[in-house]
Amino acid sequence: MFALMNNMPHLLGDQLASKFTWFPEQASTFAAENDWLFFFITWICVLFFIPIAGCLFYFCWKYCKPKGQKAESNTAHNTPLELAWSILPSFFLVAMFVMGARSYLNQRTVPEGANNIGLKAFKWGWTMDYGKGVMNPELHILANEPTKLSMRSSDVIHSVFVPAFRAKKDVVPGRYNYMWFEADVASERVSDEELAKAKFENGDGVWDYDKWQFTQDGYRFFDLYCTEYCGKNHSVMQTVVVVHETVEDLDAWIEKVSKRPADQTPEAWGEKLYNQRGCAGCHSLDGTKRVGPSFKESYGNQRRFADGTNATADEDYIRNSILYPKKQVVEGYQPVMPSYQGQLSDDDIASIIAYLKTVSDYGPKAAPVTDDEETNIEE
Amino acid sequence: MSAGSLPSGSQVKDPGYPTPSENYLTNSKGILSWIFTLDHKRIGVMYLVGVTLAFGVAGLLALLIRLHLFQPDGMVFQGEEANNWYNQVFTLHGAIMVFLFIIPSVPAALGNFLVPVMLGAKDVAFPRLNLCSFYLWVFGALFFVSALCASGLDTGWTFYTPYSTTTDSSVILATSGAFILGFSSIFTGLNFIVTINTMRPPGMTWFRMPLFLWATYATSIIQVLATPVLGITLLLLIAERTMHIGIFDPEYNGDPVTFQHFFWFYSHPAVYIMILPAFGIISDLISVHSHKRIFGYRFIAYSSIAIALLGFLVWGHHMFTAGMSSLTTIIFSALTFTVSVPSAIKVFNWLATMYKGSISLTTPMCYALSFIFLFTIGGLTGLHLGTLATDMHLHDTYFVVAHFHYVMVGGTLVAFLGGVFHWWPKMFGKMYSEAGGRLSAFLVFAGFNLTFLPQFILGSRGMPRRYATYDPEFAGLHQMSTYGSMLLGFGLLVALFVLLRSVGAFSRFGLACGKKAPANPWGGATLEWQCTSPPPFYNFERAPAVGDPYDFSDLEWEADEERYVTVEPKREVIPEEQPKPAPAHAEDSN
Amino acid sequence: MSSHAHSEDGHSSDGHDFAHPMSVQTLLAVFFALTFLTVITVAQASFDFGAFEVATVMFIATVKAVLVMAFFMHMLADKPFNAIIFIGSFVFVGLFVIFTLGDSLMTSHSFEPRVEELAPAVAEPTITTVDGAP
Amino acid sequence: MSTIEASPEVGHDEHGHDHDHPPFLAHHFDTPEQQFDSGKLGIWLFLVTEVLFFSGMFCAYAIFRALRPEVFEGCSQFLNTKLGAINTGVLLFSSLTMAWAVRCSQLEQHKGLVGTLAATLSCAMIFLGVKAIEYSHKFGMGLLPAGLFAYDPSNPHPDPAGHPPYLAYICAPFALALAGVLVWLVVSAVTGNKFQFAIAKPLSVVCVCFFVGVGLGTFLESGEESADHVDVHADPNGLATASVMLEAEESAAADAAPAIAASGAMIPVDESVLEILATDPTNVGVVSGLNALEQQTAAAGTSTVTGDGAILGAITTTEIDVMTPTTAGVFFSIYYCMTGIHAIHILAGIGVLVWLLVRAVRQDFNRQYFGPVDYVGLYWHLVDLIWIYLFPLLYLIR
Repeated sequence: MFALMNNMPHLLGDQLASKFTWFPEQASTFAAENDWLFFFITWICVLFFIPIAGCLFYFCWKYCKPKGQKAESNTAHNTPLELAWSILPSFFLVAMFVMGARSYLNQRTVPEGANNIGLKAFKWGWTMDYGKGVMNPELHILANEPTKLSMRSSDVIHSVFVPAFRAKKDVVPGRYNYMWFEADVASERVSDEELAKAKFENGDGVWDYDKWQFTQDGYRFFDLYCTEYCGKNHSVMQTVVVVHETVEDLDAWIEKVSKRPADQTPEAWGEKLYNQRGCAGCHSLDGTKRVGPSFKESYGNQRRFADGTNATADEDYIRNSILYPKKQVVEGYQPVMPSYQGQLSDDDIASIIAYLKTVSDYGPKAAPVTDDEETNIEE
Repeated sequence: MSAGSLPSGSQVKDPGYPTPSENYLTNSKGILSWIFTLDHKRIGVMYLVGVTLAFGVAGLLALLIRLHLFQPDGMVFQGEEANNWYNQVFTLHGAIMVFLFIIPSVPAALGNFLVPVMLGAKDVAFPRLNLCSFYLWVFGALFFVSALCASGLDTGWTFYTPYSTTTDSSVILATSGAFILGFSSIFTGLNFIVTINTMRPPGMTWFRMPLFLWATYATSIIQVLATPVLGITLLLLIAERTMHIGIFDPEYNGDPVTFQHFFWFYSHPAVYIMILPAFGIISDLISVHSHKRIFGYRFIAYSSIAIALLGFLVWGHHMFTAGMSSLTTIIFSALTFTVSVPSAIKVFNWLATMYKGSISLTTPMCYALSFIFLFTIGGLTGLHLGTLATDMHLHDTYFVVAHFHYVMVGGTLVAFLGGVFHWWPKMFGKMYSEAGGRLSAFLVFAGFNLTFLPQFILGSRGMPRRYATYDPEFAGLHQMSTYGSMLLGFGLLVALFVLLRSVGAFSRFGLACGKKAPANPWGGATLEWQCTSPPPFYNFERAPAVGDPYDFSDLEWEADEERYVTVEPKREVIPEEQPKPAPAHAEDSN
Repeated sequence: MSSHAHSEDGHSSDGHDFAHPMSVQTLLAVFFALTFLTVITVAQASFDFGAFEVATVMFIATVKAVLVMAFFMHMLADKPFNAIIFIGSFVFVGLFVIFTLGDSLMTSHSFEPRVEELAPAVAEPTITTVDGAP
Repeated sequence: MSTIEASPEVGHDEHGHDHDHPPFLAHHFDTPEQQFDSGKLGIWLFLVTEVLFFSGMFCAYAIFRALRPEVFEGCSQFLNTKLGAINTGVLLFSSLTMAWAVRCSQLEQHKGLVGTLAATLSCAMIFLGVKAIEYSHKFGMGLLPAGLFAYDPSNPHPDPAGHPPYLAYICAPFALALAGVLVWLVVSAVTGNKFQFAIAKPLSVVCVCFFVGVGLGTFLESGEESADHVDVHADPNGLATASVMLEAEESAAADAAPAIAASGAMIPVDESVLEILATDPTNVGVVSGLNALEQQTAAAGTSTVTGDGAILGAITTTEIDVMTPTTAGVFFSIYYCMTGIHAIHILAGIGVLVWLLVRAVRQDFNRQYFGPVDYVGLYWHLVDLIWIYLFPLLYLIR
């Protein structure tokens, strides 16, 4: 502890010597305007503060008298003067309010055609949803295009804060909050050698963003913090924002993270898809009736449909239900399920089926179906 | 008594009344005479002891927080549960400081002692209620202690749902404590409003009241109007936790933002409960120690009331990023700016009071000057937070932490200390060491700035608040802040030492206690300086001469006795046969 | 301390000093008015006033409240200051309710729909047949 | 203020000479009028805090009613208007007797004061008795706050043996109080303590009144019961049908109502629900469904679109079930919070009224000192005032 305290002068020197800035890097279209407004207010404050502090010290020095001496003047009031200093500052206040409110409205008005990314906050992490079922904790966006985050929380209140973008919004359970920003600085990529070296040194463990200052794909990043207190790991509920220069680059990254990693079993991947892709919203695992039939009675069960026909829920049936959900509707349910055609790859569907086999109470609780077997099943 | 030093022909009024054989501290003895006392002065002293203890506990927690943040990975708490420990410590620091220290500090401790004396009344209107509210405070404090002993509290002092409805810590004990403390606060406020309305003696018109009383009156209005809403909010929160009533918990169709509205409807006005009495103290301190009439008495008085009322319109600025509708957000931002005007008025008036005064740089004055400096910074940085666009960046960062510490610590705490140093001779009849007092004022000022100025920079650079660990880039500023907090803590210890020494707490170590205080050591013109120090049980041996509270023209310094005496008193001649004993009523009904 | 006796003389000649007893007739009249209004408010609930329903009910309740305050609580005979602070408190209640309610209504579109509310109704066989008929 | 005065609390004896300070006047006040005015201002301020205290619940009520009017309409039918109306009448009458008590104290009519205070107390007890019936009945049906809500529309009146005897629990403390007072009455009569007897006599009537209230409530509630049983049985499924709805509309009272509410109110749900569902980022399925729909509309043949459109059309009207914990539960949460805290205020009022009764028997009050009666009166009227608003807001929603 004391050894560290000895570091103090050095650290102080560091602080002063190195690039001292009031703000983090400006990386969004809001940043410049926000910082300008901040300094505008600050200068007005200085304008007021210097005379106030100056008077304070000057009066102390000038009018400091020995005890018992009477005051030079005993003016009780001066209404014009008092009115003046009550009313004049108001003009500055109005200016601040107007500029702040205009800029705020801009921050609340999402431009047409903004790229929509879903964000889900939970204790203590983030899931970004890039559509088509691609989920990743990192936020990857496109430079010079507006991005809208549709945010929800699954437990307590969190708050998304990207200092470099000067943007913040709480994520409140029970409602959808949104925010938008347009990044205008693309993240650099580190050289392949540097990345390879870092990957080697980092090993298999959790990627150490703070240490490397780039992501495991080799991108520099901006910090994204949770700023609403949310419990034990609030202070490590952070993720990174990577800004891609081109849409191709972004798509390549999305493509890369969308596939089942080679080291994951289909069941595990299927479970992840069940939770991430919205199956869980309508299909329970414990037999409860929700919007759709429970998965507890899916695979291997006899199904009766609204049109009176029957069928056994086998691989083929499940696959069809995912791709063409309105063809065969189980009796007693509304045909509300959307098609996942083009949303799930064959591998994804196979993984879901493999997962369903593990949760269904009927039929073989069986050995995992191999990929080959699955791909043979054609519509 | 000391006619020789005065111009011939001037009539000398007996400066100190014949010293009564007993004062309020000595007129009855034994612990029971304190426990069951109905004397507002003793209750005030008990509050003073209580809030000081609470402050000590919360202050130690603050030092623990600062020490922990000395290193990016956390220095004090280690291991798996480190973050939980940190969360509990900052929550308790906030909750104890707010509910047990700041809210009762000036109004309940100093206010109880001073309001009736300044007013020229014998006691507050409801002495039993007054004692009751002190014991409610104790009871509430016990609840906090029991929460601490049970499983702590980790919700932050704001108890935001749904965190507070789902966490395992003792939220119910703590909220019950806050609920009880709320009632303590309500009863104190109610008592003061009634006292000021109906107990003013003849001659004490509204505009002859010292500004401290105006500030206390404004504070009491807020206490009575806002605190019940905290009561119901906490009650509903307890019900939410026990029965899941579904008003605040999204799990059951409730809305957490509604909770924030409920909570801040109280807690924003509560900010003014904390700062308004401080304004009152500073108004009196600046005027007395500049020996000059307060400049713009009415503007200051009205601005206190204006702040109290406007304070009810701005609670939404705590929720700019929470998901309020844009319209509500903009309205609240606009209203927020209106509150800054009356605060600014006061600062200008204080400066104008010092202008061409006869300033004595006594300890209370040093604190008052330090208050103006620090509060101005705190107030001005509020503009950054009230402005919507900049708040989007600064909200819930260390900028906010620094801002409200400048207002709460640099403002209220410094004013409280100034007030304690100012009225200490009156309360305990002893003078303290001026040098020690001034040293403490300087240390507190320096330590405070070193602690919290870096936090403005931390916040604007994006350091979120309530983080147990942080990115290494913020380390340097955090360390400066930690050093500052040590200095601040040391300064406060010096202040405590100086005060305790004056009443002989260290006499067994050979440290002499202070000199006996005269009735009027500073040259104040308000009524409390007309009674002896300490005041007799009944405050005034005879009816005080009610005059202009800021007219210092008939006070003369008596160097050999180190006191001020009144010459040619402009004593209000009260006819023996008055038509009505309490003319205050006539004014009330207007 | 002779002021006390003095002040008594200065007051009304009924000898009750600051007491202003209500006449029994007034009390009874107010009570019957209140009872009558209660009957009306119960009776109106069986008619459908549509959007005015809440307004009607609140209007009747407010009339009753005013009666209680003015007579039972002696507000008419009391010091105006007491009446002002009491009625003033409703201004603050108004502020509180209007801002909070207004904000809730303006943001209610962003509330998450509750799946389990929809679910049982959708799954209910009888209802499905009614709805699914077309 | 022109003379030196000494302590009020310590040593009253020193003040034998002070003719102007009657025993009821606290020593820090100069005149009885100042004391009265202080107390009065104090109690008005206290009422202000009460108003703001209740405002939180009225605010919660306003928010949920504005957001979910159909839930409030549906659930309000479970509240028995007759019981509510009776209780309103009882409280209004107690307000009358309380105002009368103030008059008695001002006119020094000591007997009248005791009588009116006892009447006020009796009304308070009747009110609580009726409330006990209302509460226990709803507890039994599982109509509880959201977290405990257990109402089952197909079995609205579960077997009483299946749940604790709520009514007995609520009545137990009152029965104990009654027994205690009766014992006291007998003892004071036997020992000949007239003062105690004079207190115990009205108090025993007061305690009995709680059970009068319980009886009254049971009588009115049982009438209610048979009515809704008839309606439920008229429908073989135990669910509401259109005919029951019609009946309900025709019948003035809320008799048939529980059955209606059970089936839920019809509200249209249009595509926006789907859109909202679609904004749920985890619900990618729906998002994709909508996207696919849009793409199809843009690119492909119209036939598919009409097909999907028809499906969407089929669910444009669906039913929101109001009888779930998160809907009806919230209504009952608010109902219990509001009426419960109001009932706690009644209990507190009973406490202070008993204290007044004792002092009234002791003949403490006179034309110079009737403040306590007046203050308690003000408090009591406020409690009445709040009920005046609660009754229509909770019981009379259509």
